[in-house]
Amino acid sequence: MARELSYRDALREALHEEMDRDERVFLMGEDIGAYGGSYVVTNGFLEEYGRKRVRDTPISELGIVGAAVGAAMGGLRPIIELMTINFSLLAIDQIVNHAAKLHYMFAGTITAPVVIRTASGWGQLGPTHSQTFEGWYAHVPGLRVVMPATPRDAKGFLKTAARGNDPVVFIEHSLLYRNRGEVEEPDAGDLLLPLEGAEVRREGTDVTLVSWSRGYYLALGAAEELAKEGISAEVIDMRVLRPLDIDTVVESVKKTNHLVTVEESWRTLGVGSEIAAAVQELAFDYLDAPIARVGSRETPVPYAKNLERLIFPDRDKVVEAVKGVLARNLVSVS
Amino acid sequence: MARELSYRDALREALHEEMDRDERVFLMGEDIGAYGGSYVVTNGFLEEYGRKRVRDTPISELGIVGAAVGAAMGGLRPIIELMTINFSLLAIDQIVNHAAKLHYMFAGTITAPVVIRTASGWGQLGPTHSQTFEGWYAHVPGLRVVMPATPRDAKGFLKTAARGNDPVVFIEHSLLYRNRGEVEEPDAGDLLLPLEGAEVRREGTDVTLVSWSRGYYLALGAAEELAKEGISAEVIDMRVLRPLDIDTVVESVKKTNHLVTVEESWRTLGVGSEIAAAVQELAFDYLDAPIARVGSRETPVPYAKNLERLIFPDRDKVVEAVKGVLARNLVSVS
Amino acid sequence: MTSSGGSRIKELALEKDDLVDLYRQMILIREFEEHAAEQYARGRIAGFLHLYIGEEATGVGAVSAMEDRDHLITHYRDHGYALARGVAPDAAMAELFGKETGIVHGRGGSMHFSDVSKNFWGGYAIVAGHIPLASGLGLASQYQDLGSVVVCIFGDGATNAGAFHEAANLASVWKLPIVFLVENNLYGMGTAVEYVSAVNDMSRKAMAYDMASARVDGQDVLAVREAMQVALEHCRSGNGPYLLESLTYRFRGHSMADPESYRSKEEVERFRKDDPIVLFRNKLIEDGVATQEEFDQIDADALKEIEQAVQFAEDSPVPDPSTLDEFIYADSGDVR
Amino acid sequence: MTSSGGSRIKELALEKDDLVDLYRQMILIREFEEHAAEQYARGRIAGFLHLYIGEEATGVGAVSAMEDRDHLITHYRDHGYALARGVAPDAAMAELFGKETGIVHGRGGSMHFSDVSKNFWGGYAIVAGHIPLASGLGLASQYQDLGSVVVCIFGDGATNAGAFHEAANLASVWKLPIVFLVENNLYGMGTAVEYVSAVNDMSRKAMAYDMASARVDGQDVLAVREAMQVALEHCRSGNGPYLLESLTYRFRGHSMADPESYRSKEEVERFRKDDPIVLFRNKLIEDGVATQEEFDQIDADALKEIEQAVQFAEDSPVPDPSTLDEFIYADSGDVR
Ligand SMILES: Cc1ncc(C[n+]2csc(CCOP(=O)(O)OP(=O)(O)O)c2C)c(N)n1
Ligand SMILES: Cc1ncc(C[n+]2csc(CCOP(=O)(O)OP(=O)(O)O)c2C)c(N)n1
Ligand SMILES: [Mg+2]
Ligand SMILES: [Mg+2]
Repeated sequence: MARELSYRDALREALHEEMDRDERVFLMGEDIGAYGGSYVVTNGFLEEYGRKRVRDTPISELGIVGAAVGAAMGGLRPIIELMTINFSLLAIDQIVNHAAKLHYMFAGTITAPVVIRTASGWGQLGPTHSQTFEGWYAHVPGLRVVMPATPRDAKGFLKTAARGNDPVVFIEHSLLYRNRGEVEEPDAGDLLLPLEGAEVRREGTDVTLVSWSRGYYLALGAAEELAKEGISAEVIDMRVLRPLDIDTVVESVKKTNHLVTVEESWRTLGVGSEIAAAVQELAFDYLDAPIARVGSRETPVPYAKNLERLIFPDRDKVVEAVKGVLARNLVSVS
Repeated sequence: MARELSYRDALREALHEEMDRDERVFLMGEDIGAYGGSYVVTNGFLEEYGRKRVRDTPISELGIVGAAVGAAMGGLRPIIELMTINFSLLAIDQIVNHAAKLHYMFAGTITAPVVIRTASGWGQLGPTHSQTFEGWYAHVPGLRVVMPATPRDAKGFLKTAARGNDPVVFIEHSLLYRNRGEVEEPDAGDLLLPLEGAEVRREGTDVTLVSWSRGYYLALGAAEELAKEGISAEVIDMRVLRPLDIDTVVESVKKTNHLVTVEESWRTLGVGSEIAAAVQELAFDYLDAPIARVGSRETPVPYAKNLERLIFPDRDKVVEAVKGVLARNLVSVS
Repeated sequence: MTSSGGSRIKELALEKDDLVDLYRQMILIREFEEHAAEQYARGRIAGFLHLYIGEEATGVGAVSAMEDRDHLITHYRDHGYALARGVAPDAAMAELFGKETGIVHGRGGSMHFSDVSKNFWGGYAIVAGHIPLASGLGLASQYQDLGSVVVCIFGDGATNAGAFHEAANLASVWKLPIVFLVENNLYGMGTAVEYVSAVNDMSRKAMAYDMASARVDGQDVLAVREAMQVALEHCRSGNGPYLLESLTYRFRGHSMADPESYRSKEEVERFRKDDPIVLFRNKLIEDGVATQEEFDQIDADALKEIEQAVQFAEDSPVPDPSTLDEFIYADSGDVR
Repeated sequence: MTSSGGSRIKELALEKDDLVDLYRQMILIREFEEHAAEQYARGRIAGFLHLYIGEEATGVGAVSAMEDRDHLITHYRDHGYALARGVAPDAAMAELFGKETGIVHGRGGSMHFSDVSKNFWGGYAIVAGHIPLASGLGLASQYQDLGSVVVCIFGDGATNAGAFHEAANLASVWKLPIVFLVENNLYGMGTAVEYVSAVNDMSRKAMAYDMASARVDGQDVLAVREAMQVALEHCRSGNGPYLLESLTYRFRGHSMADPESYRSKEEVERFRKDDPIVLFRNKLIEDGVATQEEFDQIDADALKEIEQAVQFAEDSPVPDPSTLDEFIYADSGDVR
């Protein structure tokens, strides 16, 4: 029933299925057609669906998002691509002041079902091309913000987003495109995953690790590492950052009494800050130690490889944070 | 030595002093000249300093900020005005991907000393004109983010910002311009306040209230209300949101053992989330109750007055939150 | 610039009723705006209020040329367009009062009137932000082969924003059916065009996009209507977008807070002398289309309609606080 | 388009040394880029690497016309400009290797070369993002009455971004001394100009801003130099900004990851036949300015210089991790 697909192919499959299903679905973005997509997600789509439905655009992020929102208002189902989340800043007025507001300010009479695909990621790309801004988008009412870690979520979220009626900021990760994972066969029926809900992907009893997107794998790696030392970590993939499913985290913390958040964005006001703030509020009496947050160092990201490695979280830093949290516990117990 | 000045006049005085002091300081922005400034801060400046130094610009937020950064690179000292923080979204690529990055990515050889004045605020202005995004800016390394509550801070921060070498996001508040407060006489010497450091503005023993900008007055009002009931609240004005002076908050919490944050932005990923996350980390053992966060309701802001009132925090909501925090304490004590 | 003149009335093949209706719409808008200003002063309306007084001929002329299937989208100075497109003064005024009976239930206020049932996609408050939306609406029309044209209104000031340029380029590259109607009222808020735009002639900005364009006297309702018909026909025939610049003037301040320090009283008076409503009435009387008495009656009816709208707004209930979390998402789902 | 021809060499009043130096710069850039590509393949360089191969005549011609006091700012395809402006190949190559000896100490990498001591304000990676910066630099020059001109380089693709339009309008309104040099290499990444720009002629985009403009054959180093002199003179004389479009072509992919599915091998071959470096060398030999042997020597020297640069880069230390928090703020202050 299920087979292994790469994250990229899972996205491609979702796009194919939705485009085949509904003529109103179309793609728009820079270099998605003739070039094949900067991360090769839409390669071959231009040849298959033609210029009408696979639209190479000028370098006009603001214009592209605005046109997508307008097209959505007019009855179409745009799925657009902003090459990287760094460039989404140019379009953020359209995302926040338009897409996120329309339904509200026109009292429900207008909808803007636009799916904005974009990619977070890094790898010696320099200060302006290595950022991730999911925390910004997760701040904004009216948006749905998803950040899938697995091929299955990537496919299932994208298909749901394409059929929903709300604007969705769909954040991929350039370092995940080749990751493989199980995804149901298409003939098993439409894989439509609701755009909400965190998932406990690994059960554990001593500490809860919470992350999303690529950070989830760091957390998972740390959990495996910790297991060798007899520490049992529960790992939660947040999956969706707005609405944020804090209940799943709270439930877990009630069991493990320890929490570490892991993310690739800057710690200050990263999504981890919201999770920590909410969990201390909702599970105060269950916490045996302060919630620790692992994030990237508070600096722009340098090009030099040796420096860049030190900026982002990795498995070891997560392991260290967990040990810090648990050690404190031991100390206060002793 | 000190006299009462309005927040607006304090800003005007700072601009005057800095423009008189340094020919390289100039103003740029939409309607700051002939119109007098949308919040009347720069009224009369065009007549006094002329078109060269008081530059009315096209409606080009991105272009204005970029030009200011470029002018700063070229040796000038631009102080620009973006009418409201809502419009800053159009310029955010220049603020985050350029102003905040230059010094770093060119290894310290280039500086971008630009002061970006803008205003937060609300008052039946509708969904797109009532937002505040200080949390976004406070997320970004390389920026200095100030949000003065008092006329004295407004003046002192602006003067320092005008002489500093870093980009400063200077967030005023449209509902504070008429607020009056003590400010030293100009002949007492230049009022140059460092762009860092929170301030305990009211001492108390039972609970710490943390806020900034207009929220500070809500916190203060709540503290006075609480005093009537015998609850002693310490009130901290954060003043600067990046770098964030968490130590002052931690010190206070070590004394009061209770914390409530107050802000006008959406709670989720508002600055309060960072403060709560950091304080639970740094003062875990001192907290007798979960940190409560008061923020605006998680919806776009409606025009209708009766609805709008319900969206934003007010004194009563802060009082209620404090009581909730303290009540919990009583419960767990009993 | 298209010249105006009563002699063209016949060429336009407009019946008396149509002509009189154009007048009726203009005076209705004028009364609406005057009353809105009054209610603002009385504290019943708050926030931003951008009046269309002085510019009625542009809005009424433009909308009168549109078909029902055509789409209308505009900036925040949107009352005139809403009324011209058929929004009831009651619902419009109630919106200004922040009432549940308002056209968008008190959510949007003055800057966000809309009525999708009339293909009126609303007013928008971020200058130039709606222009890319117009390109998208145009794309939707073209994609679905609907034959409808999008009319997008914005000011001289908006033409300096990047959003306009990105949207115009997209529209031209894809030959989208969109009329970009620029209301050049000489100022963007308090800033005169010549200080902030490299060219005073807005239609010249179309050249960078190989876009057809024209200028029209925006104070002449028939000239606007005619120019708009040409523009719509151009777009409907698949020739791509069209930029129409309407030369107009606002008689009031930019919004209610405007000190008007940037222009002289004399300048305003000069323009007020050529009030587009008075001009049109005089012309219709001169040409024998209708009599002074008929117009007096129309004026009186408009006044009454607007007074009733004010009463309606005043009597209407405010939105129910229990609806505070409505309209955030279109689909159900937990909201944090 | 300005026509090119060896006969103009004399009119340009260039000495043999100057002419040969133009050649030397072009071949130096070519060797630098070829070696960078090689080192990228060997894994010594990573991330984005945008080569200037095929476009050398534009950069070298343009920079050769600039005075020392003039300012240079460009997009990410910046190696050629850095070298033409006098950045040492050692420091440039070391930057690609992410070494402490790199021109910006390994912080910026390929896309962010800069050298303020040479008024080279750097390469920028957000398409069109640096164009408003150029307007600001131009303002600084005008404000301080420095007589310097800003030269701002970007591609055809960037002309579709709002940032370009806002910056161009500002520059024109304020008559700032800026040459906007558009390298029209027919593609923005993998998208051909005609699919995404309403006009193919980039210089036409200047008209919306009442800006002087011209087109030049970007593969002819002398033509570029001459056109640039005209542009600089225009700006320096206080006539406001100038848009110069240089028609060029990149021989390699957009960056190292480019599948080049959007253009044919034949097309690339056709352009490669008119290699600007070969053309110029042949012309100089034909005109008797220098001999084949002299050029062979220059080529050999360039090769050696670049090989040494590679060695230098390889031998250099990586940045000290203890400097990780440097350069975040210019002023001291707590950093969280
Ligand atoms: C992006 C943005 N910047 C600034 C403003 C503030 N503002 C509102 S209307 C306006 C002037 C617009 O002028 P114009 O486009 O000529 O339209 P007009 O009001 O004259 O009809 C300005 C600057 C805004 N709403 N949005
Ligand atoms: C705002 C933004 N959007 C997209 C990109 C990705 N990107 C990098 S270069 C490029 C093409 C630029 O084309 P052009 O301006 O013609 O310059 P060329 O590379 O051809 O010299 C694109 C789309 C980017 N860096 N910045
Ligand atoms: Mg105007
Ligand atoms: Mg190009």
